[in-house]
Amino acid sequence: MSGSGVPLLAYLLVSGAMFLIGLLGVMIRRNPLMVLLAVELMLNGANVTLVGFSRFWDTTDGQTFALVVMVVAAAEVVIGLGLVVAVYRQRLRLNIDEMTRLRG
Amino acid sequence: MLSVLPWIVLALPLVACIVLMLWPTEPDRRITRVIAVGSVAAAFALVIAIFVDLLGRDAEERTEVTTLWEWAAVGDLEINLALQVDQLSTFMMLIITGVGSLIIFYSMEYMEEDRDYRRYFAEMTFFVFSMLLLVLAANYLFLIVGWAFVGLASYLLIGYYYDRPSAVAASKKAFVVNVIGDVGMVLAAFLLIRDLGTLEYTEVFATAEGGLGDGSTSAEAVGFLLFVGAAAKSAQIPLHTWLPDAMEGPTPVSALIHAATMVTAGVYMVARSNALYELAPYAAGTIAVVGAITLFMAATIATVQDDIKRVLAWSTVSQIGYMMVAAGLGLYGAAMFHMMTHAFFKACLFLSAGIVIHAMLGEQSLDRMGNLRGRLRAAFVGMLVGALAISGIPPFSGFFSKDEILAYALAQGTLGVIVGIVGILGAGLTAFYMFRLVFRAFYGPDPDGGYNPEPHVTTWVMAAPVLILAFLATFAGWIQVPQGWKLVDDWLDPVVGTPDLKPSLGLEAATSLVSVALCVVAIGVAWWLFGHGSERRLAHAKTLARYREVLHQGYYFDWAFEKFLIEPGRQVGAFLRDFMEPAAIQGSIRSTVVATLETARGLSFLQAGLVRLYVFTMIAGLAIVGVIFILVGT
Amino acid sequence: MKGSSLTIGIVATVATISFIVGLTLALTLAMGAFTFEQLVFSVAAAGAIEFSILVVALPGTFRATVSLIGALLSVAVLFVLLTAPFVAVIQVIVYAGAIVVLFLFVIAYMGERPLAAVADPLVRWQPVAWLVIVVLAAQALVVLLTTDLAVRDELQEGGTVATPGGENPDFGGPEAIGRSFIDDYIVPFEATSLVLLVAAVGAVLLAKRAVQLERGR
Amino acid sequence: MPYVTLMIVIPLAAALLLLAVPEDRVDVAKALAVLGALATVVVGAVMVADFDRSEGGLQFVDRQNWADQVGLEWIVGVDGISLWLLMLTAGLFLVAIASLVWKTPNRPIAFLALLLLGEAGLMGVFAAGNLVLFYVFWEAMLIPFYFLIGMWGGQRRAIATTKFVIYTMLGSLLMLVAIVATAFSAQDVTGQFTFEIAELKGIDFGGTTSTLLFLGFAVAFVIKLPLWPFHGWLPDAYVAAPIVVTGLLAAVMSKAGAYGFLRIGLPLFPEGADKLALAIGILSVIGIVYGSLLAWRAHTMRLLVGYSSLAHLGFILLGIVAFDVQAGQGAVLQMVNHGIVVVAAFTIVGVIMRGTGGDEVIDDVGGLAARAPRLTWVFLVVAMASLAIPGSNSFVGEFFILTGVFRQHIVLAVLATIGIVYAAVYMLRLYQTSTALREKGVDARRAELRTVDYVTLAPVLIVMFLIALWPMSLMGATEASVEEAIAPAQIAAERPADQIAVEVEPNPPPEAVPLPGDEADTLPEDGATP
Repeated sequence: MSGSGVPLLAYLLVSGAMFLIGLLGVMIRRNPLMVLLAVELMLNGANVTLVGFSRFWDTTDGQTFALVVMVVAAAEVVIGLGLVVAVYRQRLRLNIDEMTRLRG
Repeated sequence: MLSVLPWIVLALPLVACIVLMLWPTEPDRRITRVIAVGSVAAAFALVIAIFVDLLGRDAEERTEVTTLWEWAAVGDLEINLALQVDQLSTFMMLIITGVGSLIIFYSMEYMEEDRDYRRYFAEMTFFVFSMLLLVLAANYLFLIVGWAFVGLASYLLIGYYYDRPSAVAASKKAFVVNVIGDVGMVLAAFLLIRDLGTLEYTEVFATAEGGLGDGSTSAEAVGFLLFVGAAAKSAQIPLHTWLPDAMEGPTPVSALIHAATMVTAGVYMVARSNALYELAPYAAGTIAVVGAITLFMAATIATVQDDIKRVLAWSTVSQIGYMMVAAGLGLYGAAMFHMMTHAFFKACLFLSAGIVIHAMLGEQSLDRMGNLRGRLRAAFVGMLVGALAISGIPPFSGFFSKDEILAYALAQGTLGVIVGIVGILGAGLTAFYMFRLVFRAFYGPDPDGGYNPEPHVTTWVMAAPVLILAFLATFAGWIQVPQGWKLVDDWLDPVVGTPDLKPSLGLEAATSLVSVALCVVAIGVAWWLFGHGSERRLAHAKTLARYREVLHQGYYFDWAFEKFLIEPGRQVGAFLRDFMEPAAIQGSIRSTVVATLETARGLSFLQAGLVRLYVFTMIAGLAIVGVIFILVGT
Repeated sequence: MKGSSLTIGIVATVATISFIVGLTLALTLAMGAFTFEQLVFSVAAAGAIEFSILVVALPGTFRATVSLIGALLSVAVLFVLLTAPFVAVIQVIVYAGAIVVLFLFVIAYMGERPLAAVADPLVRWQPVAWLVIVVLAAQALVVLLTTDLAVRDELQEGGTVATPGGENPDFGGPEAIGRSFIDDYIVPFEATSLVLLVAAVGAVLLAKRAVQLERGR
Repeated sequence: MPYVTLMIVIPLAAALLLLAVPEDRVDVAKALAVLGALATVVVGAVMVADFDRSEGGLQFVDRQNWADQVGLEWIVGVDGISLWLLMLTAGLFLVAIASLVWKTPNRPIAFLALLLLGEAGLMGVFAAGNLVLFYVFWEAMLIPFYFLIGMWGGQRRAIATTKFVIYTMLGSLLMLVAIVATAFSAQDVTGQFTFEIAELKGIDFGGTTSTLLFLGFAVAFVIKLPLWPFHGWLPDAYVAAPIVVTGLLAAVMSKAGAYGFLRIGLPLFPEGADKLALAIGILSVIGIVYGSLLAWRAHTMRLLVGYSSLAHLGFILLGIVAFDVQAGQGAVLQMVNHGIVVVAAFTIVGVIMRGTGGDEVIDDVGGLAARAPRLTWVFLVVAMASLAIPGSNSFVGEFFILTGVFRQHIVLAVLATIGIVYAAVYMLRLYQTSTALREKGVDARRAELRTVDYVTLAPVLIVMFLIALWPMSLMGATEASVEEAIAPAQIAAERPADQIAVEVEPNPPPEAVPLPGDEADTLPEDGATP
């Protein structure tokens, strides 16, 4: 971190905070859309760690993987939202706790 | 040449059996006959060739072991698929193939009416093969194999009429008793392997004295265990009960297997193992005692039998008792000699009985017979010669062989004297029951109600073997004459040795006189009782009813086995099946399974499909694991 | 509903400002000097955490989504500070652009509708969730604070490792990332393409099925 | 040549290919399945020809990196013991699959695919040279059998599968624990973390650890075998399964348990094996008598054969725990013998059931001899082989087993011979009741052997005769491996030196680098301190 500036620890703390906030959201929110949003937060938290360590070890590997994570996140969102829409059209009631059967 | 011939002798009946069995349909009867009789007769011819070859050699060079391949070698134990030709096995082969070809020849007509012609001959040739394997084997393992195979053949042929419940039961009994015998032999083999590390005859006999020790426990145990096998096969008490039942088979089968050859295998085996029994005096003594008990008890039982074949069966048991007495006392030459003459006269008797049965369409009861001597000439001649021979009336063969046993036995010390006296008494009983049979079947008036239909006379196919055997039963005894020449003993001497104690001329003469006198008296009594119809017989039968019942039940051996061995086993099995298995075994597994399933059911609320609950539990688990790591790590 | 959002907003703003000030001070003290970078970091970090809380705490999906944009942009700033300009750009384009727009589309399609009025079957577990989060946070703190991350910094001060932008001016740039993908991570790269393909096909199928179901009614 | 890998992969690949066959092309599926099974046998035959009979260790070892950071490698190989078990598996599955060509079950493609999967799993068990690999295949082979019983089984199949799977799973979970514990315990001794069986040999774990680890494995093995009194799953599973599957369960799957003892139990944990040998031997003898009695009184043919298996497997295990070369050799031979004989027996039962229309109660059937003479002949041969009449292939195995047991535990050997007598009783009961007397309860003409039955029976009978006539053909290849497998246990049991054929090398070797913990003892003090 070139001597001055911000230590890695600070980034990790931010990352951890985001991850845990997202985790909390996943656990206590009942709207599937909100759950998806919370998952995005968790992924971002993880990305901060990846990029932080990438900087720290002076290699682009972490950044590379952050990109992979983003791609996966995009895919996840597409499918997740697709499911949400499908459920919405069928039941018109959005509550993740209602979605307990694999076959609707 | 001697390395190949025995293999061919062995292979001939086996090939015949395989060909007959694999023949796609029931072959033409002529083909069956040619294959079956031809193979055994050819084997007989080759055995004669072997015999001649051996005669041309010195006595010490008559043993030849040929190995086909190494059958198994495990650790330091090596077992070869090998045959041993020597005087003893050649002697046995001559009887097996000789008598065997006669009886199979006889069967051609006897079985003519039967549906399963091919099966009968296939099983007969299989028997001949097995018996040859038994006597030719060069080690105890293949002895046991042959032993079991003859048991199997015997099982198949006893149960030949598979639609008769009694035949099925009899065959099963014979097989199971034989398996008990096999187990005894196998255990003996284990002992030999443990202490000597080999099963080959030559090595066993050479190392037995050093490896087992003279009179040691091991040697005695080997002797006893081998005798278990011998007793089962040769129908010695208490393993004798299967043999009378074995008469359910066709009569030629009874003649060949349950009279002439297989049942004497026990005698052969004891003679073969003479080197072991020399080390085991108690085991040998036991054989003599068991033989004596058997010969006496079987003779008494034979006196009350009403089935013509069962009389002969019990007489077989009794006669093998004589051989066992001889073998137990170390008189192997005498035992084998008696075995030979017995093979002739007993086969003759059975085949004669077969003619009677065949003529009367399967009737076997003496009550339905009488005054047959004019109607069935050949049978009468055969039966009479056989009866005279078995009773030991000179100059018939049985006289020479039986008296040799008795005279030598009396010269063998206290035990010998006791069993010898029993043997003389038995000889009297033998004459009595045999002539009872002859008189009841061939003399007296026609049976009640007459014959319907009249017994038909058989052709030469059945008569010829009977007459040949009758000839042999008459004259075969002359090859071994007391105080004269002893061809059998001399021939077998290098293998089995000769007894050290020989009876004096006076003892031999006295024994002969006493036993012959006893026999004549017995024949007289039989004539008085049975020679003139049934009144006198039935009157005496009533007064002796209680004793007769004991004898009819065969001294209750069957009853005791059923009551104390088989039934408890059945009960235990049923108990295990109905209680132990469902309650204990199934119960334990059921509780295991139920506990697992219940646990799963209890935890199944976690699988309610609530995604957030999954997240909860997963993250909680993560947290717990994390805490543990931190705590452990610090 | 509106009142609670306003309250949350005011509290959040106050908290953010105090957080920025506190963080900057702390960093200055820790590093022994004040740099502009620290200030930017403080702002971005505060934004990231603040918007994250808003995402989870705001009741309406639309507001939450907008908050997510804030969080994503804050993270993008952090990426820039970490010399990952390319990742930052992608973060803005893909995340803040595409993904969030997708969310907004869905929300617009369905309309802001209140949660179905059913009882929470897991209400008993709520405290557990909080407890778990606290435990995990504690763990993270323990681990981070007991690990000596300064080792690496010292190495750099000793000059043993070239500072980024010195020998490797392209660090974090498109070319470096591209090389990394092509040279070292070709399999993951291809795998992601496959994942995307599957996602695309899956989305189409889901949509088709949903349309069919709707017609069936 | 990677024979062994091929023998695992070919059935697996065939099974996967089968899934691609469309439902209505059953003929293609059958051809594919038979080809797959046949190819496996051919590879096996080439392997047998190429096998070095004097070598005791693993041959044709195929070693591929899997996840070596945690000590996992794909190591498969074959020694004298597994050689014949692999061939047995390949041969019997070929026979079973070939018989299905004529006797098509419902949903044939899935059935065939599952059979091939099961074959691959069993092959893997017999070939695995690594404990984890062994465990993976051990569990994997359970899955296809679970479906085969559960989907194609008869009455009470749900209960049967539940019992079967849960009970065997219980054992294998203990084995999993034992596997991990073994690796860690071994690391304490040698400093190496490995699951490779060859690397774990000769380690002195110490008495208690060795016993516990052995016990962990043994529970899994005896349940799979099964040994009395762990056979609770057997009657249900044997009765509920389709008869082809029952045959394979009895013939091949049970061998996995016995094989485990020879491959893992005895060589790795000799001290534990020695401590528990007598107990296992006694249980085996109880199993022999118990199985025989139950077979005698069993109601149905399948149960009779099943319980007779229990008795025969008792002999095999007895031979293994005797720690004697002859007994061990006999046990290995008997594994093969029992496999082929029991398949033949179940085939015959299946043929009779065809004549009865599914009824298999022993006392209901009779009189096959008159109108089904060929069946009667073959039945006789199989019955004789099953009761181990001297001269049959089973006799060879039992003879050597008992020879060895007799030398070591004379009482057990004598008691075990009771089983021989009872075998005659119960097999004759089955044979005579069904063949003799008047024809009843069965259409003998339908039961008479046909081409399809010869497909199954002919190869099996040929092998039976071959073994009976020339057992050395098999035993010659197993001797060195058996000696190697039992030598550690023999040493632990303090057997006389002339019985032990192979020396066991200590592990770690004495010249190995000392462990970090040992350094203080071995290094001079002045040299160690800076």
